[in-house]
Amino acid sequence: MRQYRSLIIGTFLSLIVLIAATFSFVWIPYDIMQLSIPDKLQTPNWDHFLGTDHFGRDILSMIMVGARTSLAVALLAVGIGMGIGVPLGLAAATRRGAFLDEVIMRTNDLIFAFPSLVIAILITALFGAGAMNAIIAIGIFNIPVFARVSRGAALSLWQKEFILAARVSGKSKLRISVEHILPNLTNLLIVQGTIQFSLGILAEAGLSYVGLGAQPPTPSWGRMLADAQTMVSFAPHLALIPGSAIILTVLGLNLMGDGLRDALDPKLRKSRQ
Amino acid sequence: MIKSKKYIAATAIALTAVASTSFAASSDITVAMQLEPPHLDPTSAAAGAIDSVLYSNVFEGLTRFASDGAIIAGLAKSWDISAEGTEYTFHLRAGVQFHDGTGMDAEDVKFSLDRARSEDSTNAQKALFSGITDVAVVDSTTVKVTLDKPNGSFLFNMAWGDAVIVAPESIEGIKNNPVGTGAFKFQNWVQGDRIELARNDNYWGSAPALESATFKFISDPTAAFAAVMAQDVDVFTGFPAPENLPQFEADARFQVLEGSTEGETILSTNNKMPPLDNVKVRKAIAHAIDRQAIIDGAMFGYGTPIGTHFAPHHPDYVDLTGNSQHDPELAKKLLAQAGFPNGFETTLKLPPPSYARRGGEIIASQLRAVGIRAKISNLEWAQWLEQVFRGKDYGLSIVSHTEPMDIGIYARPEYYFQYDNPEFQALMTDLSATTDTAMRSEMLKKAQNIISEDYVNGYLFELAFTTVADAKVQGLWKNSPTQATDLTGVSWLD
Amino acid sequence: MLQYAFKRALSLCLSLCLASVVIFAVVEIAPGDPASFMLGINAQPDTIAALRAELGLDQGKFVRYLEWTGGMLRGDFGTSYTYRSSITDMIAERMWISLPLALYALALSTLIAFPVGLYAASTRGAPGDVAVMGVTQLGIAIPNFWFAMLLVMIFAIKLRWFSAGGFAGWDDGLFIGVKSLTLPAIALALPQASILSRVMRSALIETLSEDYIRTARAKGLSRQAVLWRHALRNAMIPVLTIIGLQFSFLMAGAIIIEQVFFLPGLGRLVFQAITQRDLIVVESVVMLLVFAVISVNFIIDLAYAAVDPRLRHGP
Amino acid sequence: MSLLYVDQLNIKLGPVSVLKDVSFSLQQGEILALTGESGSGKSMTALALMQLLPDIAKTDGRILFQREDLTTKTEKELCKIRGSDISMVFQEPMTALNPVKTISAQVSETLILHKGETPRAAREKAQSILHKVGLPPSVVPMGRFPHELSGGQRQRVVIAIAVALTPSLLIADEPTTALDVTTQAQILALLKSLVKETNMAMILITHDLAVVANMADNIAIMQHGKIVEMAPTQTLFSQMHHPYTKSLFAASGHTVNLPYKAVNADNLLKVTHISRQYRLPRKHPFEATKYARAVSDVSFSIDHGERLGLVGESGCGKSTLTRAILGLDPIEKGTITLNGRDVQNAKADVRRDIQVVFQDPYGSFNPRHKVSRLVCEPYHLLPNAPSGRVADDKISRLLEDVGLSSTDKDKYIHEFSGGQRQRIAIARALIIRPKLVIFDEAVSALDVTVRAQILDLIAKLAAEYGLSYLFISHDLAVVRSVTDRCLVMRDGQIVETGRTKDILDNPTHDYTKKLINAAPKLPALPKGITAHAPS
Repeated sequence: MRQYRSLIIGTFLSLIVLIAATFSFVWIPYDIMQLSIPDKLQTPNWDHFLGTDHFGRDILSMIMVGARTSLAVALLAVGIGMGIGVPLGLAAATRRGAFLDEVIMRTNDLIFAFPSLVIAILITALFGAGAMNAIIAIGIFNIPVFARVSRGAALSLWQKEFILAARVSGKSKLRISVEHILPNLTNLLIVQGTIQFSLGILAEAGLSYVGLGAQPPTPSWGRMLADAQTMVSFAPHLALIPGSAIILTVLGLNLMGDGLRDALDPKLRKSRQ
Repeated sequence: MIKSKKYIAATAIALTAVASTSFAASSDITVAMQLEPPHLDPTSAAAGAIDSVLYSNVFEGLTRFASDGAIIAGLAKSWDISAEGTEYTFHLRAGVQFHDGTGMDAEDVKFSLDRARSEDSTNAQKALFSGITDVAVVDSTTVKVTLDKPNGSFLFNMAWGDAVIVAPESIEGIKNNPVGTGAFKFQNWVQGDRIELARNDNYWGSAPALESATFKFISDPTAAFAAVMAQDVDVFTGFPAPENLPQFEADARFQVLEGSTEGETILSTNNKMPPLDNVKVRKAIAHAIDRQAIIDGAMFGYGTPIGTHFAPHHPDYVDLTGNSQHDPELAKKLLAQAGFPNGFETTLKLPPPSYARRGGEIIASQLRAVGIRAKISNLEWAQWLEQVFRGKDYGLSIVSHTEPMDIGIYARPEYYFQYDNPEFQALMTDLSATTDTAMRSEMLKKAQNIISEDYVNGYLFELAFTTVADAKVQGLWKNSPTQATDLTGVSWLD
Repeated sequence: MLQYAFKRALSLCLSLCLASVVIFAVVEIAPGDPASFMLGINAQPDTIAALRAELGLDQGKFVRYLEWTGGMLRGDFGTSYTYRSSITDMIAERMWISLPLALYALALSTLIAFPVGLYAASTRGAPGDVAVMGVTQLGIAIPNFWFAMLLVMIFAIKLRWFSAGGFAGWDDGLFIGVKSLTLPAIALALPQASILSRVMRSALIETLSEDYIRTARAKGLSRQAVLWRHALRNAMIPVLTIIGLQFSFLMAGAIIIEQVFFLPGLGRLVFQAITQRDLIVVESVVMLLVFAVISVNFIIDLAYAAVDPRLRHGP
Repeated sequence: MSLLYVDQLNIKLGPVSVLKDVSFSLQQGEILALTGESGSGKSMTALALMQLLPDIAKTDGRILFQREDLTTKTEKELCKIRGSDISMVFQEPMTALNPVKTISAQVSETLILHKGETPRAAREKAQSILHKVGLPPSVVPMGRFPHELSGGQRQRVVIAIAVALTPSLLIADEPTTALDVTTQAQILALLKSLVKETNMAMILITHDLAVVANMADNIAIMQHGKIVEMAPTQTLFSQMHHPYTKSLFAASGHTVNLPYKAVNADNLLKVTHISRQYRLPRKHPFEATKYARAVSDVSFSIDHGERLGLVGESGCGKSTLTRAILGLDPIEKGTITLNGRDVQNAKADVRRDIQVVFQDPYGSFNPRHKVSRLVCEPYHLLPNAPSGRVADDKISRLLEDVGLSSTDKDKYIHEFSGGQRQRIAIARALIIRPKLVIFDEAVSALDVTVRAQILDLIAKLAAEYGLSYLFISHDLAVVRSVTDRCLVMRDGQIVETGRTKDILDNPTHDYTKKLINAAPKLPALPKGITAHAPS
């Protein structure tokens, strides 16, 4: 039980966020599209469990819907990274040291060399702020991560004898990649995916904070923080609540990722016995 | 031991923090503002930040704005206007020197005006000079300016920051080393941080009380709040976060000045884009909007409601807010009459200032209540200029028109709200040819009525100009007839 | 060693060339015109055209690319569109903030992470380790800009120990300069320190399971001595990698922190330039940052070789 | 009083009992061999003596070293004993040395640590110790890093570290398992001479009974954490009692029942003048590229029904050759034909006639697939591969043929032991009835008893299926037992070829002779130990 402590706490936290996000489709305490200026800046009370913001919107409702935004942006960004990065990594691994490998890996290095946050800001600032561009900007920087991770793991798998056996069975490299390499990468990809997912949430918060994430009226935790910024001195709950939401989500995902890595990695599992 | 060392270090830090602020008093001042000038040439950029630092401090024009908005003598101590109103003869002050020691004379005036109106001029307000047909040097202190037709606002135009007098000797380096005739000399610019000015001991006018001044640029509202609270700065002009003002008001260390500006904040409407080309639709929008909620929500109560495009503090202002009372039911009815019982969809493109961003959210919510779905997109200024202002690719926008007396823009059908009303255009033509004050007043009132009743734009509020200052600073401009931070009359109270 | 360095240097140059093309391409296809931005809403079309000509924006893209890269080779980044001053000077001035800030934060992060990582690794599984690792998990999860907000609230506004932001400059002495960078450096360093301690810990733990650690223990070295004399240096490779990544992150990623503390650093410069469509500044600063990242990686690669003799001859 | 007395030692790792009532004693100058199969608790005993057990281990019993109980010593006291009074040599010389420190530093460290020598004095002593273990500075400069040394040289460094302070007890845990036979012989000789010279006691842990026979004074046989039998070497060999000891010895000397089969010269596989080289990294960028030859002008053939052996030490080019024959890697010169058709870039119809069994039973299978899918992977090569019931039946029958149950086909690979996995690997190789099977060190990773079973299986299948195969191994005894003819390979070339029996009994080439002499031999088996594998 003790060894799964991270996994349990992490999954629990992540589930809370996921449930809050999903539940927000069905019901939220107050309509967040309806501004109510006279009710603004209430501290947490019985009507509004987490208080209201500067437009009189219910913060609990905002947090719930904001979770949706955060999760969606981060998830899609991870999707882009995996969807493009993994095939590239697998392809590079099949041609180790060859031209294709060089091109893919050098491009990776190049993307890594760009200051990610600056480029994300550049992309969203140049092509318009919004959730979609934020997803693309974050997603682009996920590509080399997944490419590198999957190439590294695939390379060591290609040395395994079961891959040789498959080659002796006349299977093409593509087929081996799909049939043998990919399934053996799932653990790794799940773990890396979780990590990138939490980084994505932080990145989305950062972009939204500088106003380049999801656009109003769609609530987003980062923008809630930005909106709250000037009011912290007299309404600290405006910043504390979305900040805590971000921290708990990222913490939950990280713990879950660590827990998954420990639980899925047979090497670590063995050493624990 | 370790603990006590830590304590000493902390105390040392605290002490220096206190020391550095208490030194600041007496003869120098640190003024903070949100935007940093891109460069220091007021005659070739639109950035108001340039004027905020340099206007009347470093650069002066023939005429100038007083703190109440009146036009008073500047480098020209007096002027004569010919009977037809097309010839202006300016009598310059004698013995005025630029900061580099060269004299300011009629040649400099001619150079400045000709440069601004020339073919390759990069003056952002070139229209101010468009009526000038000739600038002639009569003698070293006399300049004669000829206009193609009478222009009632010519003296007003010459007071703008874009019309300040510069010298050909120093024009080359003006963008980084501005040389003017004002009471302060430019000292140093640490880009991204501050500009330092020092008193000009050869100033022609009365010497300012301050020996030196530092302008600091703090774009982030939180940082602005922190800087003022920590007394890192003495004055913050145009404080960006109205929500923090009550805290300063409650604090005896500070004074808050709420002044008026020339900034009419409007819901800019694309008058050519269906269904916004329908006056009923525009009227419906006007009634859907609750101005007070916007002022409370976006500006935390700072701002004066307006019902037309005119500054409320102006003597000719007419209160037309009654034309667009908050009445969602009426708005819905009007929409139905216009053929949109279920509302319609449009865009709401917002530039960066918080009045626009916050106001936009509130307006979108208010419009949604009557069925109009306004899709918000937040733009940077560059994008806003590209898409909205030049591209006219927008339905609605929110922007504050800070140029003084700019009702004339409604006479320009190519202007971004694309309002094309020949009656109004004729009125404006007449106005510029009229110099009689009473008649001008009548005409201005009529103009205000026309645009209000045509619901050209949604008229929201006049931007308040809020300055937070150390309680001991006196002589600051309360109002802001133009973007300027005139320090000539500022001093510390002992 | 020499061959290794040469190879890395070659790929460094290639990467820089490619990077310059990518940066130029991305920035140039961006909508928005610097001239219109500068002249504002009352400007007339001919005025804008005149300014475009003055800025050299009317030339072909290819010519401008060549001018830009050629200038950079001579150490001249060109002239800013909006500020109309030498970009080289602007960068140099801001470098005096960004570089010390990055180094300061990196030093803090390393100084915190090394002992913490060592402690956690040496007490693996014990309550101390669990507690320290829990705190680092939290450290990673905290958005640094939010942490910065808290720091300002507490140390600048409430306690007034530090100024809320801005940079006093180095002219008034080292202490004043360092002081004004302290809060930003802490805000930047703590999450980085959390990451680094975790990497440090896991690298050490992994190294501690190696065979040669057993050999060393069999020699009679105590656990602590093994950790210091044998594990530490071998664990440096992943730690160096992270330090390298962190340095580049701190140079450029400080952008939001510089915003919060209104430090006139490189990050703020590029952010401002993006919003003002001062494209050439954007291009130059991004290029410089890429150069910094690639060079740091180059140095890190050489450091690997210094740490690990196996890499000195390898491919 | 003996130097070491282990008394009723019990060790538990969590719930698992790894050592049960282990007792033995050791005198000065004595060599005790601890032997047994993997998991028998040999290494755990060694670690217990060093008191370097994992933290979760619970120890019960006494370990009296020079009359003091090591289990009650503090960590600090133990640190003083380790390396100075008791030393240890580990199995894997490739990883037992710190890669970032010079060998001189690693040997000196012991001296500095225990004797408080100055670094300089320690360095000088280290040099003489390295010289003593056969690494004179003229051959191996002291400033070398471990990666610049060969496996044998590294093991000498490890030994140098261990004997630097002439300990009373040296524990050598499989010191030669990772080394080639010729190197093994040298290292064993070195250890023996060191024992003799310094009169220290040594515990030699090994799975290889042949090594034990030539080295040890006493032998302890371990199984499942217990010492099942212990006796002086000669006594044990002449009169072993415990059935496990017997089965172990039987398996070690096991020969399979595979009568020699003469074949007509009807080539199945023909390898003609093939060469393959690898590019070496350049020392500086403008140097001409240098190549290392992995395989150089090799020719041989395998006839239908022939069982060919290939013997050679690591790095001789065996694996390059295998990969070339399997068509996995290109060759630069020469041709490889199967039934007259080229295997390079071959289509499925050629490839289906060659299958392979690899060395590592753990890496040979995709852990995510079930046995049924693993076994029928080569069906990919057939145009009309059987499917559904037909395939199921075939798999079941084949699994039974290789000694598994047909119900095993729905299991995942982790549910099997190493030996069972090798059986599955053989089933996979045979499912499409290839004409040639390559056994690439197929039994090298297995314990002796399991190895004996697999060799029997290969012999049985060879008879039943009429297999032709290429059997690659570094173990001469194994090659002798399952092949008709064999090749000896060295540095990419074939140095000797002929009938297996002839070559092994009357080698002509010097290298072959050296190889045969270096291989440790089991003494003649006592009566009652049959040469058949235990079931």
